[in-house]
This record gives sequence, structure tokens and C-alpha cells, in this order.
Amino acid sequence: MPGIKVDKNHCKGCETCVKVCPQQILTMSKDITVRGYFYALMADPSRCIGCRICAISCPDSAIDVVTNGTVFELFPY
Amino acid sequence: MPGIKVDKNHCKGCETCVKVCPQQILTMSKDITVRGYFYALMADPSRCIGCRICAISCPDSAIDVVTNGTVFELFPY
Amino acid sequence: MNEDARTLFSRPESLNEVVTHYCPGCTHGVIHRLVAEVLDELGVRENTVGVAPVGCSVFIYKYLGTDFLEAPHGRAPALATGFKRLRPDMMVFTYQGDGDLASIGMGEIVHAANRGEKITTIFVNNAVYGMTGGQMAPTTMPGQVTTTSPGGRNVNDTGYPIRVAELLSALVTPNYIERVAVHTPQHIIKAKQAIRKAFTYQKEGRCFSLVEVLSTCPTNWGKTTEESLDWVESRMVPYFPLGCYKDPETAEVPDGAV
Amino acid sequence: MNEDARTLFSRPESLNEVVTHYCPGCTHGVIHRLVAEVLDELGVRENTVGVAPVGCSVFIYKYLGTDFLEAPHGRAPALATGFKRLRPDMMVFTYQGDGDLASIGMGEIVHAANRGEKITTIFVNNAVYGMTGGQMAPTTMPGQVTTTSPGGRNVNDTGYPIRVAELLSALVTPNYIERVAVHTPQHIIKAKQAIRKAFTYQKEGRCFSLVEVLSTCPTNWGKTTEESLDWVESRMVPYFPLGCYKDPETAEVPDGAV
Amino acid sequence: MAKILMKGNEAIAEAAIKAGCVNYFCYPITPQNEVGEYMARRLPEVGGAFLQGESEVAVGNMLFGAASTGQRVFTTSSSPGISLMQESISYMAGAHLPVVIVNIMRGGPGLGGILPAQSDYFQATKGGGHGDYRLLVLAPSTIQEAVDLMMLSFHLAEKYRNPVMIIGDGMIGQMMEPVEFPEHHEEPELPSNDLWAITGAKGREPRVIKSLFLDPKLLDDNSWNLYDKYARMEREEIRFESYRIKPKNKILIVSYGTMARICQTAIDELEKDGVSVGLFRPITLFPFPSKQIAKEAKKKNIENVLVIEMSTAQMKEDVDLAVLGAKPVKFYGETGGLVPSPDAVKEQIMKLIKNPNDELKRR
Amino acid sequence: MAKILMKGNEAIAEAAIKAGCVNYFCYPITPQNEVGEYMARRLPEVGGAFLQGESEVAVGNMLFGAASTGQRVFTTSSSPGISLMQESISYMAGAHLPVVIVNIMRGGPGLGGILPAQSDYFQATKGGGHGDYRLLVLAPSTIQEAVDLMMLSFHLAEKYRNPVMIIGDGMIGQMMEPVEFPEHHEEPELPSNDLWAITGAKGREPRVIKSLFLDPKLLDDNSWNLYDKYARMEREEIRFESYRIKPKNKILIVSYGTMARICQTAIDELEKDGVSVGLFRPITLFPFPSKQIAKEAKKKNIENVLVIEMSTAQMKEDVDLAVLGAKPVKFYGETGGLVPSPDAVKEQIMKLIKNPNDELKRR
Amino acid sequence: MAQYEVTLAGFGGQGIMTAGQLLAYSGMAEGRKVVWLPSYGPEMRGGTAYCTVVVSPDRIGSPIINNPTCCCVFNRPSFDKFAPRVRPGGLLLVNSSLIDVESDRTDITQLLVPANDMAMKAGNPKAANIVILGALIGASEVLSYKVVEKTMKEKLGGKKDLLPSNIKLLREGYNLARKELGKKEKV
Amino acid sequence: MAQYEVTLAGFGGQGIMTAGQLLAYSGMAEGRKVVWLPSYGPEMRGGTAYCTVVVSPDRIGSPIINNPTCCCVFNRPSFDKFAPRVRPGGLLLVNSSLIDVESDRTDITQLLVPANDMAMKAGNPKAANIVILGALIGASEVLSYKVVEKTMKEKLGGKKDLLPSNIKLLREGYNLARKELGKKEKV
Ligand SMILES: Cc1ncc(C[n+]2csc(CCOP(=O)(O)OP(=O)(O)O)c2C)c(N)n1
Ligand SMILES: Cc1ncc(C[n+]2csc(CCOP(=O)(O)OP(=O)(O)O)c2C)c(N)n1
Ligand code: SF4
Ligand code: SF4
Ligand code: SF4
Ligand code: SF4
Ligand code: SF4
Ligand code: SF4
Ligand SMILES: [Mg+2]
Ligand SMILES: [Mg+2]
Repeated sequence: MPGIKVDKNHCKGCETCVKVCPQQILTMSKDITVRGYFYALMADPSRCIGCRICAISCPDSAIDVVTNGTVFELFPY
Repeated sequence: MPGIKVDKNHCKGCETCVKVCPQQILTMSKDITVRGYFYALMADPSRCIGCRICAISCPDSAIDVVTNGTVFELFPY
Repeated sequence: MNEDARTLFSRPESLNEVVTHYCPGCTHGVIHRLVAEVLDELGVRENTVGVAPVGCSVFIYKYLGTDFLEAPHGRAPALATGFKRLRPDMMVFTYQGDGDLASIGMGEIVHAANRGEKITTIFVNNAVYGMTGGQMAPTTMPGQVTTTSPGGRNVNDTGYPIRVAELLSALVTPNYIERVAVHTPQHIIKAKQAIRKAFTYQKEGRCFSLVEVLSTCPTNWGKTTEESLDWVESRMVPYFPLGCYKDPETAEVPDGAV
Repeated sequence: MNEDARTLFSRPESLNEVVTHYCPGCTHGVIHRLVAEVLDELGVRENTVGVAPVGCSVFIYKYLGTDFLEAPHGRAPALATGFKRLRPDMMVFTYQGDGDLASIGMGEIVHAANRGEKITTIFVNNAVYGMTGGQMAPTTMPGQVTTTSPGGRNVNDTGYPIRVAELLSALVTPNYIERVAVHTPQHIIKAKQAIRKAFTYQKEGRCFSLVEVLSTCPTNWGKTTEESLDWVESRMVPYFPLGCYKDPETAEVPDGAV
Repeated sequence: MAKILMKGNEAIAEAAIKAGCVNYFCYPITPQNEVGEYMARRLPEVGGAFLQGESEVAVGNMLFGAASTGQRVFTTSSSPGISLMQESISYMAGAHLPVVIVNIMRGGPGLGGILPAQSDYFQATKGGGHGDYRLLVLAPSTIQEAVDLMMLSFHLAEKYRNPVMIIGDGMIGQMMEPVEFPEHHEEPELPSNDLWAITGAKGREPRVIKSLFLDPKLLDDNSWNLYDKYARMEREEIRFESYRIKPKNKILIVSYGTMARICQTAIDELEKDGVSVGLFRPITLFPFPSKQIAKEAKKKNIENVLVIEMSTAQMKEDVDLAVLGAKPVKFYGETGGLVPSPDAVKEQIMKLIKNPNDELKRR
Repeated sequence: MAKILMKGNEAIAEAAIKAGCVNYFCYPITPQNEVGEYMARRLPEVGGAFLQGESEVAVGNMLFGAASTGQRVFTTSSSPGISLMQESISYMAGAHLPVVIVNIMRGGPGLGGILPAQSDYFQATKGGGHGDYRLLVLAPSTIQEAVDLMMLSFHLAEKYRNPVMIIGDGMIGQMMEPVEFPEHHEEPELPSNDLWAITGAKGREPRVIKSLFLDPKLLDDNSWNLYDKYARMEREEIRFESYRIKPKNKILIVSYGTMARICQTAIDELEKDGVSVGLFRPITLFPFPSKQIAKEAKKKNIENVLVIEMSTAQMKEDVDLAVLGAKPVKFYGETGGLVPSPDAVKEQIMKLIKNPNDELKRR
Repeated sequence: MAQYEVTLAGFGGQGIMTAGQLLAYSGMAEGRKVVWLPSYGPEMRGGTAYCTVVVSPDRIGSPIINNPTCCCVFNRPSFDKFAPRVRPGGLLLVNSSLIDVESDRTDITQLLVPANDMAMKAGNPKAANIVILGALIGASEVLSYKVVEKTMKEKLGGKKDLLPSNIKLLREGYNLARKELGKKEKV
Repeated sequence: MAQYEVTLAGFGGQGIMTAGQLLAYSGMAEGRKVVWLPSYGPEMRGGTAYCTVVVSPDRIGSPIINNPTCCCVFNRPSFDKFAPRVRPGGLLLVNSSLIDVESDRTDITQLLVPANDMAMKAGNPKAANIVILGALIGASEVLSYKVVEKTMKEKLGGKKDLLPSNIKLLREGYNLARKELGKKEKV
């Protein structure tokens, strides 16, 4: 199953990933990081398709996309 | 009759006027000016048509074109 | 379909594990990553020197894993020229903002491009002076409010924004010049292709290459991330049309240039 | 036909009765006279300030009867800008060589043009650094031998000559930009028309105006006057096509420039 | 007028306007951006010329053109930007043009840092550009003084037809302090600028403003005329402040700008502990108050002159030149943002009092 | 090698090549154009990099980039061009880069004139750019010496990792004199430039060459490290020449460059008339031979120190700083192309001998 | 009252600079000499922002204060940086909403103020700075509460709708400090 | 021989610089110290060009010579400028082809050389400078004729076809000077 890992050290809470996720499954945390930012979370991890769009768009390279199972054929990047 | 006056003080003997005169009536002097240049002369004053082409082309504004009689309608300049 | 357990996306190797000083949502970060990915893909990190500008990206040397020079404001193309002329075997790129490149550094970029220096310039156009706190840049949009155009940029007083890609493409020397943007995933993908092409041309010793990247500055635009990304699309892209302006493959040399 | 006794041609009033320091055959002198004639015809000599460059024409202030500023090399457009912003009622023009304007002064001319400063620039392109003894200029022709391109300008090493009129015309700000030449009487007449148009636009407060004039440098080209005039026609004109590149009457402002 | 709390950069901007200067050209650079931002708002209100140029090279030359009109004009910048103006400054000095240039210094060399420093002392006082010229250099230590000197600077520039430079560290630009602007600004009368300015050759011979003198005799004359101006400045424009200079002081501190204020705190605190030290604060850095410092230094009671600067001992050279060996001149300083604290200053003073013959650790 | 007659500018160019520097960036300016023209011919032959940049601002920064490779590189220019390089020079000094810059000075300020002058002394020695840095400055008085110092300069630049500047007036550039180049050029060994140069991060951590230190502690360290380098230069690099310094001299002339040669002629001629005068000629202008001058000046027999320069008394400040009031320091000079003749120098010396307490007419 | 120095420190966006300026304006209004000095250093972006205010009866010498009489720390990095710097005998104000530690210094007075929580509760989430300002006045008595309130009315007049809430929070901060430190008069 | 200083002056293009350099090369060839210094001043274009050569047995101090031992003037403006500057007892060589006046100084030796006429006659119109150089050697004896001729052969070797004519003109100049000044040996 695909999913993302958000690095709380890098995430600055810009919400770009939330905006671009085609599945609209990302949301922001309620608590803040040591740097004072809300960070991105998967609200509904089960719906992630591993498309990498969030990661490609993240200005802080805070997102890793991982999978331990099936994903669709990915666009070349 | 039209004709030109070459100011020996300004003329540097570049020969541009000689080249451009449509009547081909200009030539260079045999003697030099105080600045060390041969200067332009009318070889055949009678054939000057007062067209001003020599004066317009002279880099040193050394040429006045004058007339005391008939000239052709001049191109606007 | 594909069944392996694996990482589908992670930070490129050439991007250091360092938290940047960029503001939240600032797309300088995206552009850094694209450069890092291309360096990785071409396998040139260890044979590359970057030239950092003065601007928000002055610290790029902390973020990318190549050697770096830190240039005076606007002069990165001159440093790059000096370096490359002595080390034509190395890859040299500059990373410059719009204040840096299009204002104080106009002379240097025009001449580096015109000489066809075999370097690559990543030109980050965010329509404002970011680092110094939001002054008007040569690329500031008509009517855009900045700290030094508090009534909005008045084109009768300060002219129209400079379109760098078009301007440099007016030079005869055959170069590679393309304008891209990074405000949507689709644009990011295209931007990366352009950056790769730019570095590839350099690697082949072909020509000077410049990629102009439309970028955001949420902080000085006074906008949220989302508003900023939208503003790139609605205001900047129409005036700064995306696309390839010049390619050595197709460039023509005019009459008289025997 | 016309029967009056009269002077058909003489030095314009704005051209001082001083022998210039120019070499024999150098067309700087022609261009000076054209400017003087236009100043006379527009009746603006007493309300005009010229900005002299560093270059062979550094002494233009001795030859024209207007007030003058003597600028650092390449910076005439900046001086002109400073002056004109404080005295929009006066006429301000710069007179610059190709080393001055297209090399060291590239930043200043691009930005003055882009801001649409209401000034006029007479740009004398003689494809070489005249005053300093014949070094390569950004406008030096491919293959042209100069003291710093002893093997002829190598476009692979130093790029192609910069075509200033085309380059500045790539800016969006609506300006007047024309290229003329002075190597034949016919061209001189057209050059004068362009110069008059440039000053007229300024007088009307319309726009920035620049006239690029192809000029000779017999001394540093190592040619006679006649060969030099011919060389303008045979080598320069094909690469530097004459004509109007931009006119505010017809200039279009692109999409997105609201 | 009532006192208002103002940031140094904004106070400088407003002071210029109050002094009748409504023309300003700039290029952004920290820590002086607020001047330009303030001017961008204010100058359209007062009908002046505001322009952000494309570079400091261009701005220096825009000043050149603007000053040639005979109107007042100024710019502000910071260290690297000032370096880029050196050619134009040399030209303007050579052409006898009155302009005012403010340098809110940052640490250097190079890109350095943006914190307070006084490392451009030599550049300002010896002439960073080429040729035989100098600037009249003023150094405020408070925002009020920045305002006062700013207002004075235009008059001085015109009196001598010479560029005037005001140098302050980043604190001068960034601090807020209460300031007061005079109700009416009056200046001693001077010959009209119309006597030399470029106004169009109507009813007079054409004029040229230039620094080109190919005849060596004329160039030599111009250089020595400049030199004479500087000698006149030395007679008429020396400004300084003496603080707690008393017959019992053994140490004479020489310090300028904000650094001098820090010294004042140290001196005040030492005074409470019964240690008395005097401070000489040059306000004009060129012309330098050499005679005045020499006079103080030569007093019998003084054992040591102590120069304290935020640079690697630049003004110290001028103090050495003033004192000419009459007393030992010691140095203490930190540079590039490491502003010496009052405690650090006190420590150095106490060391010197204990061991008057020792050199100080230079920082 | 046999002596050949060479123009100074060309000899300088050839000297650089002989010293292993085959990289040169320039922008044309009189009176040093022959260097670039020579290099344009020679460097393609020896396989080096020649480039005429678009401006001195660009050239200064091309040097910056080029020097970062660890290879030798230099430029030549003249006064206004050097002013335009001030920002990049400050950056290179801050980043500890070895480059060589030759200034064939013309008269200033501004566009000035192109005849010989020594008016850029302050700019060269005090640092015309911003921040706490200095250049190592060398001043040849003959073409042969220009060759020798040129060849030395690259080594010095690398030894200290600091820009070195050679200043000469227009005569140094334009004169022809016989010169000899060494058969083999040898230099003391130094740590390899590869230890700091930019060569690609292969098998090592990425390197950055920079002058940005936002942490004030690091910036302060950098400035004082520079200061320490300069102190080391003062210990190890002082160069000067003494000429006819004898116990019976009453006057010690201090003069440098071509001006010193002219003084030598005057001194020789006076010697024939039975008047004996000594000359101290600094060759390093920074570090300045202060101790050495002080030693000579303090000798009992010396009544006056006489500084002779083609500027409005710039080096005189350094002589004052050296002598520190031990003896009166007088000045004579002309500037901007009015080169003082041997006769004029003799006249001044005779005046001073007759009336040791008078000030000289300064020109 | 002798010279009083305050350093306020936190994230950019927490209103540190504004709080400092309100203090400086208030000092001026009470006829004191004042200096406000912002940090504009490397921390400018994405790090700690701070400013220092000096309020004094006499001419102020050094605008640089290494060991202020009082530090107000709004977040953890500021706490780490500035808590050790408070002058012995001085005051440390800790925004306990975001800082979950306390200083172990015994030579200073330490006051924990849940400023973000209080502001949030008042429906004015950005006004933690006002709470701290109130607490600072309450604890230090460097200036009178009245003059600070008056200054706030004048200077934050622009945001009229928030003014009542700001005044309330200023007062709450003040009173909290009074209470914690066992001082009598409240407002 | 003591230090000898020569200034050569004329229009640009009259070969002034070349003549001066030939003199300097010859001096070097004879083992003397030499300096050649061109004028590169305001006169550069369209005015007077001149250079100064110093030939000396010893180290040469000043390269600037205000009053040279000898002036060779090629045109009228140079005559006006330099004739008054010749050191008393010195030598003035006047190109009488282009200069129709003479100096009224009685404290110097004056020699009129119709250099352009002689060059024209030899069909080598640009070689007036060589005539003057020959005359200078003949009149001053600063260097031997031989060494100058040898230098000329080496340095002007490029223009091989003109060499015989140049040598002839050098000799003619030399002999003319010898004759006019009543000196014996000719070449
Ligand atoms: C010579 C000089 N002038 C000005 C500055 C100040 N400065 C620093 S960054 C900058 C502009 C940055 O704008 P831009 O290049 O657009 O980059 P951004 O921050 O927007 O990415 C300026 C003017 C400087 N450091 N040096
Ligand atoms: C800062 C500076 N750099 C260089 C020079 C030297 N310089 C004088 S004129 C000139 C170039 C002139 O060429 P151009 O502008 O083409 O004018 P032209 O003489 O050909 O008319 C140069 C480089 C200078 N005076 N100042
Ligand atoms: S895009 Fe990146 S930085 Fe922004 S919220 Fe998402 S993970 Fe965080
Ligand atoms: S990988 Fe795709 S689906 Fe999964 S969170 Fe990211 S954008 Fe959404
Ligand atoms: S006016 Fe015309 S015809 Fe007469 S000389 Fe001149 S060019 Fe020839
Ligand atoms: S064009 Fe003018 S300068 Fe040239 S030869 Fe004719 S008159 Fe003389
Ligand atoms: S100021 Fe603008 S450009 Fe700079 S980091 Fe912030 S958002 Fe990015
Ligand atoms: S050098 Fe060239 S441009 Fe200059 S005056 Fe002579 S011919 Fe004209
Ligand atoms: Mg930007
Ligand atoms: Mg030219």
C-alpha cells in the first residue's frame, strides 16, 4: 500500500501538498513543530495512490512516498 | 552659379567629398594645411550643381555650398 | 502495475539533509530540488561548481552538495565565466534571482549569454526582491504593490516588467533559453525537463543555457501559499509566456555573420 | 528652379566653430553635425543638455553648443536619467560609442530603455573601441581583426556581435528605436530623419528614443576613408539591418500587462 | 515640534525632506532599506523624484546627473553598495558636485554580514575611489544626531561643492529613538547653485560639468583646488564631542558613532565606581579633529589614549597621526557585528588602568 | 637571457607568463592597453585563457571565479577601472583568494587625465573597498623591477592567499627599457592550492569560497585573521631601497616608483655640486616600511624628511605615521601628469637646505 | 526608576516587535528616554526574532544590551537562548503555552504566562504578545498600566474591532503577574 | 659620452616613434643604458606626437626630460613647442621641408634638414624620419653610425624592399649634418 512520510523537521506547514493531492487526503496537524509550524498529515491513509504529486510539489522536500504493494504505473519523473 | 568653399582649417583631407560628388569635380590639393593634410578643391568649378552632397558627407563640416544664381530644386535636407 | 516494496520518492542525494531558511511555501525549495535531481541523474555532482547569488538563495551552498562560489550581487555569470574558462571540463551553473540577474546583473548576464559561455543559469523570477524585504524588481508586475512601489508598479514611471527569456533570445549567439514555472505539479515536471536539457547542453559543451523559472514569494507578496501559486498562473504566466525561446538545434544565424 | 543668391549649406549654429580631434574620414563628425542640425531645427539648443561618453566622442562638449555632462564610461544613461527626472522640462540626450553603450554600459542602457526614460540616445556603432586604440567591441564583426582579437573575432569564443537595436526592441516598454548609417549621402539623409524623430518624441514627452548609427573608424580598421565607407555597406549593413525596430505609434503591449 | 519615536532609517529620510531635499535615488540593501521604502511613500506626496535604480553603479551616476541640475539629491546604501559607487563618487568629487551619500555600514569585507560595524572608515575618509579627492564625512551616534547631521549635510555639500558622506552602523539605521525635527529649517546663505548648475545654455555660454582635464596643468590645478577645499573644511567644519574629560582622567578614549555611546555607558558606570575616564568623540571623521585630540592627549594627566572601534583599528591611524607619539595609543575593538558591550569596554579600561604599559588584547 | 628593449606594459605581460600565469582578464583602458593586446597574441600560443570582459566590474568578478580554480590569474587596469573593481576586490580579500591586479595609474579624480600620476595610493594601500581588508601593494620604479615584482607577486598572492596589487604610473606602462627575464623561474614551495581550490566535490566534502559570515563571531574571526596576515606581511615582506643615505645627509627624501628615479637624478646632480641628500624608496607600499623609515629619520644628522609624490600628499600620511613627529616631514609634489622634473626637485631640496624650518610650497 | 532593559523574543509573527514598540512608545509618553532595537541578523527568516527596549530616566548610552533586566520568551528556542542572559535579580517571563520547561536559575524571578492559551480563549489568537506585555508591566512596574493601555489604544487603533479584546488581555496579563508575584493593586 | 637626451616631435604618421626606438635599440646595442618614452597625452590624436630617448653610460634616473640635449622637430607645431626647450649648448634639428622658420636662439646649434624633400626624391616619401635620424647621429655623435645602420637593418627588416633606400637616406642625413657642421668623417 502506498503512503507518505512527512518529515516534521523539514515541513513548514505551507499546505501546498494539501492543495495538490489528487485524492485530497492530506490535512494539517493541530499541534506545531519545534519550529512553530503545523505539519502535513494523511487524513485518510488508505486512499493514497502513491502518485508522488504531493512530494514533487513540496518546497521543503519533506515528503517521502513509499509503498509496500501495488501502485499504478507512474508518470515518468 | 553654385560652388563650394572648403575651410582649410577644418578640412582633414579625408577625400569623402571627392568620392561622393555626383559631378566628380572635386580633387585634393598638392600642398598641405598647417595641420599636415591635403585639402579638397574644385577641379572644375563650372560644373558644380550645388547639390550639397559633398557638404552633407563631409565629416568635418568643412564645406559650405553657396550660389549666386540658378540651382535645381534641392532635395529636402 | 508494480508490486515491489519500495520508495517511490525521496530527497535526491545532491540535496543536503538541511532545513532551509526559506519561508513556508516558497518555491525556491522546489527549484533547488529539481537542480539536485538533475545533478544526480547526470551524475555530475562531484564535477560541478555552483555560483550562489545574493538574494534569498544566497545560502544555496548549504543546500546542494556541490562545490560553490558565493558571488557579489548580480555578478554570478562573471564568476562562472572566469571559472569555466579555466576549467572547461567542469560543470558550472549560476542560480540567480530577478533582482540579482535582471537588475544589477543585467550587463553580466547579457554578455555571458552573448559570448555563449558554456554555463547554465537557473533564473528564479519571483517578481520581487525577496531577501531585502519586498522591493520592486525589474520583473514586478504592472500595478503590483511592493515596498518601493507602494501605489503599485506604474508602467509610465518605471516601464514594463523585463522579460528576460525574450530579451536574451534576441541575441544572435545560439543558446538554449526556456521559461518554465513551478506552481503546479505539471509545471514542475516540465521545469525539470528544461533544467535537465540545460545541463545536458552544457555537458556536451554546446552552448550557454538559461532556464527562467517563475517562482513564488508568499512573504513579500503578502499572500498565502495557495494564493501565491494561483497568482503565478493568473498574473505572471500571461505576461511571461512559458516555453522554449531558443534552442541551438534550431537557432539561425543571420545574414552577414560570415 | 530658384534664382536667389544664397548659402545652400553651411555649418549648423549648434555646431561650434572648432576643429575636432577626430581622425580624417571618421564619421563621428557627420553624426555630430546631424545632431546639431536637429537641435537647430527644433530650436532646443538652449534647453538641452548632452551627456558625453568616454570614447572618441568624449570631447563632444567642445563641438556642440549645448550644456553638457561628462559621464563615466558607459553610464551616460544613468546620468541622463538622474538629470531628466529632476528636469523633465529639459531635453536630455546621450551620445555613446559601442564600447561605452554595448559593453560596460549594457546594464544602464537596458534599464533606461526599459523604464522608458524620456531621453534620446545617439548610439555610434563603429564595431571597435576607437579611443583606446582598436580593441574588440561587442559589435566587432565575426572575423574582424582588432588588437585584442588578433586572429579575427572568433564567434565560438566570444559570440556574435550584439545587435543593440534588436536587443532593446525586445523590451516591452514602447520606445522609438531605429538603426541608420552615414556611409553615403542617402543614408545620412535618412539618419537625420531618424535623429529628428527621436528628439521630437522626447520633446513631446512620449518615450525613450535611440538611434543606432553605423559609423566608421578608418584608423582602427586600418582602412582608407573610402574602404571604410564601403566596409560599412558590405560587412556591417547585412548584419546590422537598417530600419525602424520600434515606434511608440505602433508598439503593442502584450497580454497580461494590465 | 513634538518628539516622535522613529526608526533611524526613516528619521534620516524625513530629515532630508525637511532640509529641502526631495530627490532620492537608491538600490535596496540591508540594513538601510527603510529609507527607500519611506521615500517611495513620501516623495510623491511632496512632489519630489523617487527612483530605485538598477544598481548602485547606476545610482551613483544618477546622483551625478541629478546633482548637475543644482537641486538637492541624496542616496543611501550599505558597504558593498558604496564600493560600487566609488567610480562615480570620484567623478562627482572631481566635478565639484554637492551630493549626500549615507552609508549604513555592515560588516565586511565582501558580503560579510549585516550586523553593525564600522569597517568602512578608510573607504569613507581616505577616498575609496581613485585620485586626489576626499569626502566630508560625518558620523552620528544617536538618531537625533543623524537627523541633525543629515539636515546639515546638504548645506555643507553645497558650501564646498563636494560630496558629503554620513556613516552609521546598522544600529543607527535600525534603532528607534525619539527625535525632534525643527519647526523651520534655516541655513546660512550661499551663492546660488545657478552659478554652476546645468540649466540650458540660454543667454549664456554653454556649461560643462566634467572631471576630464587632459591638460596636466588644469588637472593639477583641479587636484590642488580640491586640496584647498579640504584645508578649508579643516578650519571651518571640525565637529566633535567631549564627554567627562577631566583633569584627573588617565585615559582618553577616542571613539565615534554608536560605539562612542557604548563607551559612554561604560564610562558612566566606571564613574560610579570612582574611576574617571574621558571620551573624545569625533563627529567629523574627515576633516578629522586631529588638533583637538592632540591637545587633549598631550595633557599631563593622560597616560594612554584608547581607541575603540568596530573595525580592525582603522580610525586608530588617524588618532596616531593626531597624537604623533606624544602618548601611547592603544586599541580595542571587535568587528562585523560583535559589538563590544559596555562591560567589555570597562574591562579593557580597567586593564589599562592597572597596567598602563601593556598592550591590550586587540579584541 | 639577453636583455631586450621592451615597453613596460608588454614586459609586465611577459613577466606574468614567465611566472606561470597564463590566465588574464581585462578591459581596455589607457595607459595599459598594451598588456591586453600582448596577451591576446601570446596566450593562445601558450595555451592560456585570454578574455576581454564587458567591464571592469565583470573583470574583477571573472578574476574571482578564475582564482577559485587554484590557477594563477591576473588583470591590469587604470584608475577608474580599479575603482570599479572595489567590490570584487573586497570580496576576494574576504574570501582569501590569490589574484594579482596591476594599476597603471592616471591622474584623477574622475576621468582626470591619462598622464602619469600616483594618486591612487590611498585606494591601493588603505583598501578602496568596504570592510577590514588590505592588499599587498608593490611599486616598481623601472621596467626591470616591474618584471621582477610581477613575477614575485603571484608567489606572494599565494603565500598569503590575498590579492596583490602592483601600482605604477603611466611611465611604467609606456616606457621602453632593456629588461632581462630569468632563464628559470623558481619559487619557494607553498602548500598546494588544491587544499582550498574549487575542483569538484569528488572524494571530499563540498567546498565553498565565500566572504559571507552571518554569524558575527565568524565574521569577526575572519577580519582578525586577515589582520594577522597583514601583520605577518609586515614581518616578512617589507621591501625598500636606500640610495646615497650617508651620515652627512641633512635631508631624507622618501619617494616611490618613477618619482623616486627622478629624485635620484636630482640627488646625483646635487652630489656633483657637493650637496648630499639620501633617498628612501619604499617598494612595498603595504606593508609600509615604517620602522625602516623611522630608523633613518631618527638619525641625528637628519633635519627634515621630504616626501615627494605625484599626488596631493597621500603617502605622506604613512611617512608621518612612521616618523611620528620625531622629525619634521615636508612635502613636495605635483599631480596628474605634471611630473616634477629633477630640476624642480633640486630646487625644493636647496630651499629646504637653506631654510630648514620653512614649509615648502606644496608644488 | 533606574534604567530598565527588556528583551522580547519568539518566532517571527508572534508580535514581538509590536510589543517592544508599544513599550517604547509608552516609555516616551511617560517622559523617559527610550531605545528600541530590533534583531535584524541571521535569524531574520525562519528563526528567532527579538528586540530590545531600554527605558531610562537619563540619556541612554549603549543600545546593545547583553544582560537585560527582563526577558520575555515566546517560544522554546528563545527560552534556550535568552533565559540564561537575564541579569541576576531580573525577571524572566515565559510563554508557558508553547514552552514546557522552566529555568532552574534561582537568582531571577520567573513567571509562567500561558499567553497563547489566554489569547485563544479570548478569541484573539494573535494577541499572546499583549498578554505578555501586560504581565511585564504588572511584574516589573517599569511603567504604569495606564500609559501602556493608552498607548495601545492609540497605536493599535487601526484594528478597532480587536481593541476591546486587546485591552482585556493586557489587563489579564497584568493581573496574572500581580497575583503570581503577590502584589496588591490590580486593574 | 655623458647622458644624451633626444626629443623627436611631429605629426602622427611621420615615424617619430620608430625613429626614437631605433635610437634606443642602437644605444642598447652599444652597451648603453636607454629609456624610450612616448607621449601618450592629449595630443594623441590629430596633434603633435613626440617621444624622448635617453642614452646614458650610467643608470638612468628621470625618464622625463624637460630640456633635452637635442630636439628633432618634424613640423611647425613641434617647432613652436620644442625649439625653446633645447638645453643651452644643445642641438635643434629642423625638418625644413615642412618648417619655413628658424629659431633665433643663439645658444644652441641649429641644423636645417629638408628631410621630406630628400625622402621624396629617393622615392621613399615616408622616410623623412630616417633622414633626421641620420642627421642626428651625424651632428651629435651620440652613437656610431655603424650601430644605427645595423639596428635599422634588423628592426626594419620587415620592409626589405625599402631597406636600401632607407640606408641611403640615413647616410645622406648623416653626411648632410657632417657637412653643414664642418665635420670631417663621412660615411
Ligand atoms: C551590491 C549589493 N547591493 C545590494 C545588496 C542587497 N541585496 C541582497 S539580496 C538583494 C535582492 C534579492 O532579490 P532577488 O535577486 O530577486 O532574489 P530573491 O531574494 O527574490 O530570491 C539585494 C538587493 C547586496 N547584497 N549587494
Ligand atoms: C571605467 C573605464 N574603463 C575604461 C576606460 C577606457 N576607455 C576609454 S574610451 C573606451 C572605449 C571607447 O570605445 P567606444 O565606446 O566604442 O567609442 P569610440 O571610441 O569607438 O567612439 C574605453 C574602454 C575608461 N575611461 N573608463
Ligand atoms: S508541502 Fe511540504 S512543507 Fe508544505 S505542508 Fe506539505 S509537507 Fe509540509
Ligand atoms: S502520493 Fe498522491 S495520493 Fe498519496 S498523499 Fe501524495 S499526492 Fe496524495
Ligand atoms: S555641391 Fe554637389 S556638385 Fe558641387 S561640389 Fe558638392 S557634391 Fe559636387
Ligand atoms: S570631406 Fe571634408 S574633410 Fe574630407 S576632404 Fe572633403 S572637405 Fe576635406
Ligand atoms: S522572502 Fe520570498 S523568496 Fe525569500 S524565502 Fe521568503 S518567500 Fe522565498
Ligand atoms: S580612432 Fe576611430 S572613432 Fe576615433 S576618431 Fe579616429 S577614426 Fe574616429
Ligand atoms: Mg526575486
Ligand atoms: Mg566604438
